[in-house]
Amino acid sequence: MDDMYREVILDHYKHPRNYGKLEPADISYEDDNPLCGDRIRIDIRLDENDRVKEAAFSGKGCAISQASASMLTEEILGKSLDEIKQIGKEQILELLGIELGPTRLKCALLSLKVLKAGAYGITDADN
Amino acid sequence: MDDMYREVILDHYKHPRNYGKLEPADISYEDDNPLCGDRIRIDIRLDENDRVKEAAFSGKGCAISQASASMLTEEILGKSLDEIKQIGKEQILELLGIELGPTRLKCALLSLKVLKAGAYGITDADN
Amino acid sequence: MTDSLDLSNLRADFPVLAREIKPGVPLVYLDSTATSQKPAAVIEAMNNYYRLSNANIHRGVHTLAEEATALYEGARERIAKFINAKSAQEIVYTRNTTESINLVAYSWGRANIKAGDVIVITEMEHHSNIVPWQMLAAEKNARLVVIPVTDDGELNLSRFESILEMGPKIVCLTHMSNVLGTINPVAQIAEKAHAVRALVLVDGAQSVPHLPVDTQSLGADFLAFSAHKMCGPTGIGVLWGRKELLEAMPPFLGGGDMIRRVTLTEFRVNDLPHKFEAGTPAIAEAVGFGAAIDYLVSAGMGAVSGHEREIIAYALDRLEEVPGVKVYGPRAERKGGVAAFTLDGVHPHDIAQILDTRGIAVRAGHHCAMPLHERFGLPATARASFYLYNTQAEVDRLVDGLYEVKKLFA
Amino acid sequence: MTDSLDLSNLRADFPVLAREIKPGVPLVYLDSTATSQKPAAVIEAMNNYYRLSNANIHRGVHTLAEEATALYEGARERIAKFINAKSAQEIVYTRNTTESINLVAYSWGRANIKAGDVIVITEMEHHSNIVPWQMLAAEKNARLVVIPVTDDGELNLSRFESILEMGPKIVCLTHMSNVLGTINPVAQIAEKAHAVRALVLVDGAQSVPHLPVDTQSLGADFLAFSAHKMCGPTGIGVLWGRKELLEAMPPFLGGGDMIRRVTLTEFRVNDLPHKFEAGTPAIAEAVGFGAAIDYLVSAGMGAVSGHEREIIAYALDRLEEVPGVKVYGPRAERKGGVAAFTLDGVHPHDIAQILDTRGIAVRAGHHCAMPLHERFGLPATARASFYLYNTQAEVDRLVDGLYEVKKLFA
Ligand SMILES: Cc1ncc(COP(=O)(O)O)c(C=O)c1O
Ligand SMILES: Cc1ncc(COP(=O)(O)O)c(C=O)c1O
Repeated sequence: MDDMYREVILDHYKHPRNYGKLEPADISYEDDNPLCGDRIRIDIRLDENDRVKEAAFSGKGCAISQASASMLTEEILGKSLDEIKQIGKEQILELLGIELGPTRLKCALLSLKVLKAGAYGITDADN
Repeated sequence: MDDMYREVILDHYKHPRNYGKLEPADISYEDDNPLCGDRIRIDIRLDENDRVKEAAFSGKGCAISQASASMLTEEILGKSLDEIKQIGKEQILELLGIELGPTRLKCALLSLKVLKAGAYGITDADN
Repeated sequence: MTDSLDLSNLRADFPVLAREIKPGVPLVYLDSTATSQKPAAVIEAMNNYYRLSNANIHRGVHTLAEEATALYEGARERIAKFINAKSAQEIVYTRNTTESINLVAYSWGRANIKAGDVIVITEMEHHSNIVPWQMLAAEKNARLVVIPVTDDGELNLSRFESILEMGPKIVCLTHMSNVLGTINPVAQIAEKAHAVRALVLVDGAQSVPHLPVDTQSLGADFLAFSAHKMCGPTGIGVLWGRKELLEAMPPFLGGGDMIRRVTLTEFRVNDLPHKFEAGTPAIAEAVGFGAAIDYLVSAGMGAVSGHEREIIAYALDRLEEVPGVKVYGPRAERKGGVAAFTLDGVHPHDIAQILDTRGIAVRAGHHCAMPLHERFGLPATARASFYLYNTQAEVDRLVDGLYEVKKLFA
Repeated sequence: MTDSLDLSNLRADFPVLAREIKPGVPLVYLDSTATSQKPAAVIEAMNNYYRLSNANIHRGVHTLAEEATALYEGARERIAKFINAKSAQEIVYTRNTTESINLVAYSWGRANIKAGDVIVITEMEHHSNIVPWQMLAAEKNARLVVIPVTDDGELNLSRFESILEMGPKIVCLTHMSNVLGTINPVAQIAEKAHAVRALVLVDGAQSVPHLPVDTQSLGADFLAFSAHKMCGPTGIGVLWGRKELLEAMPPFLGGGDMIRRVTLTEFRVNDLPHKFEAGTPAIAEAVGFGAAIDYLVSAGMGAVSGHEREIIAYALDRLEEVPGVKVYGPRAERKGGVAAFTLDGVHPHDIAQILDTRGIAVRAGHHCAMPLHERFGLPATARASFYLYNTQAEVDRLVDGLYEVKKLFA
């Protein structure tokens, strides 16, 4: 009903894809948005060509951050790390299909931030 | 011509009464208005009844501060120290015969401030 | 509705309340704890200042400078009267509550706090009344001790009693919590603090706008508040302090107007309150603040707080009827017009966002009170807050909106 | 008049210029160095903000909060562009130039200045660029060394060379003197300072409003300026600093918005520029500042400074024709639109007061530059200062007024 919460977002929020943890994983990263307390962890397993074979997310937060994480774990299947590094803000917004103000943008982009930190091999969650 | 500089003020400024120093004096006090650099000293000699026998002022500054000092040295002749302590802001403004904004008020009242500090026997010029 | 507040007329005083968020969707502004809306009289006062009298103050001899000075200092007099200060010299203009508290932490704090000294804050403080004391404590190796909050959202006063035995130097507490709405018993706390010779700094950011506050009976030594939360403009706040204390404190910021005399080797400070007002101050904002004070005085602070008591009572009743809603803090009788709440299964950000599409402005997050949220195990809450211009009909729209949120997330 | 400034239209942009001081006596505002007048566009921008979008910024999810945040941050972007900053993160909002300088003295200064270190200022500084360094030097037992001013009102650069041999940590100087109008060779001084690894803080209170200033060629490490002197509102100023420096500096004021996270035992600072913006900032004022920047950009800073060069040249010619008038500072080619002067036998306060009765607003006093006045053996000067809206006809009225003053005091 509200543009802001298109069916697809609520669907991903209520029925998150790839929710859970992969242990062991090739790449794991976790971070939060201190403004709202949202916290997201993403785990990735790579195939022999270093492409994403499996991806999972866990954590909790608002519909926007959870839905974007859920969509992202679907989106990156089969992608190489280099391809992941190319993913931009616009793609996430396209996936969500909505416009967001600066505050909610941070929610929407949290999972991308976590994913990229993982892809770049950053290990300290605090920066 | 300008209300602000009634004849009488300009007259006192151009022809100050009791200008100079009394040495020795029974009471001497000096202070300044740091905002404009005006500086005034007042010297007083008392008679056997502790009334003002002679008064003089020195220093330099704007027409308002000089004229009010000049008028004040005339005004206090024959007055006791207690009577001097009673002199208020209104009396000075009456002598000057003009209205003044807050900044110029400080110029007008500098001589009164100096006179009273002297009458109260304050000796530190700094406060 | 109280008799003394004529709401329909009063709402017309606030231009923004006529705003529609989308065509046909009028604004329901329930975020006054973050910042209040401004009556036209306040906006116009600043307008007129800029259009007629704008000049730099003090030392100016020309007409505009004298007018600006009179307006700036006249506002100070009215603020002093509003909180029943003994003298306008006790009113120091700052940018906001935050700067007021920092001023004390820097000036009084750096001069008086030594290694091992105890500084007391509470668990319900806004970050602005936490971080300055953390910085001071870290610098001086002092101890920061915290009065905890009970499950009901009140200060744990028996713990306070034992903290007093540590001989604290200063007790810093909020008069009214910006999350729980709790109104703290400042006079009682101050009496005990003074008995062990501790000073008391009161964060009045939420109390001065909403309750009658009288500095001569409050018991505080310092009181900090912001114009923007009380119908006034952004960019200006006040530190009130007892004159003897302010006089004994070293200056904070150095520069124009805070000095009497400067040579290349030294300076001598100016009289209060100018000693603490370095540089060109927020002149237009002081003018606007003065107009805000006039506005609140004519509404009557008793009427304002009475109105808020009624509306929060109504709001708590209605909110608690929504299944899954939980409101934090004390019961209506013991708090101001703030309702921070959660709704099961829906993140506060989502609540706020969906309410916004219906024109309803509430805040979501930690409201700059992270330790308090941690105390209640919450990452965030949604918060509806009320002021003199809010109505029960607006509470109804909020509750309707929450039912819609539930439906969407069902 | 320069081609690019259409003065008759431009004057109409400033409502206060239509003011009459007494019936039939129009205002001649010659005090822009103290504070400038504001165009209607600036006043209206703040008006609209309060009437339509007023809300607290950051973290707000509702429409008003998002609008307010966009307006607040949008202004920062335009300010960054105006001084050609590398990034808007280098723009820290403060109250005014004075607070900007104090921020550096407190944050950078307390972290970097040790006993015996040398801090350099100049003899022509405003108190705001003297007192913060005196306070820092006193606290840290550092040495404050002063670049003297020549009889022509310029910095004594050979003395500066020998001061450099003392290995100073920071050189703090004004870009343009608010009394003499002297425009200092900042790039040249900065190059020499940087060669001995000293930082350079530039007081841009008078330059940013009047000259094109490009932080990428200026040579400064910090630049401080105030909105109210450049067509903007009171209550807001800027500290620009090189990002690496700002990033390395500890926070200044503690509170809301300057943190990322707070627990009862510690806090973590937020990213630039928020790290230095504690508490609810001057939001409406940022909006007004943005509008002022737009106004100056559309007038063109080249045109503004060209206009002022012409008017000061004309003013100096006309003033010097009045017997007994002495103007201080360099010749017109080497200075901005400021003429501080004395008139034999008449105190500057009397000059200003009599001019005021003719509608002419000039300032009298030490203009917060006591050491400079002492240098020239003057307790005070009268000062006429010009901005984009002033005309040669106004200079003529000033000169006529001075002849009247002379007649009165003859
Ligand atoms: C050169 C200079 N520096 C600093 C200041 C102080 O500016 P503000 O009062 O806006 O802090 C001024 C203005 O008076 C000035 O002219
Ligand atoms: C209780 C309390 N203290 C302090 C503040 C900080 O006020 P400001 O942001 O105006 O400095 C606020 C406002 O958010 C508050 O609610």
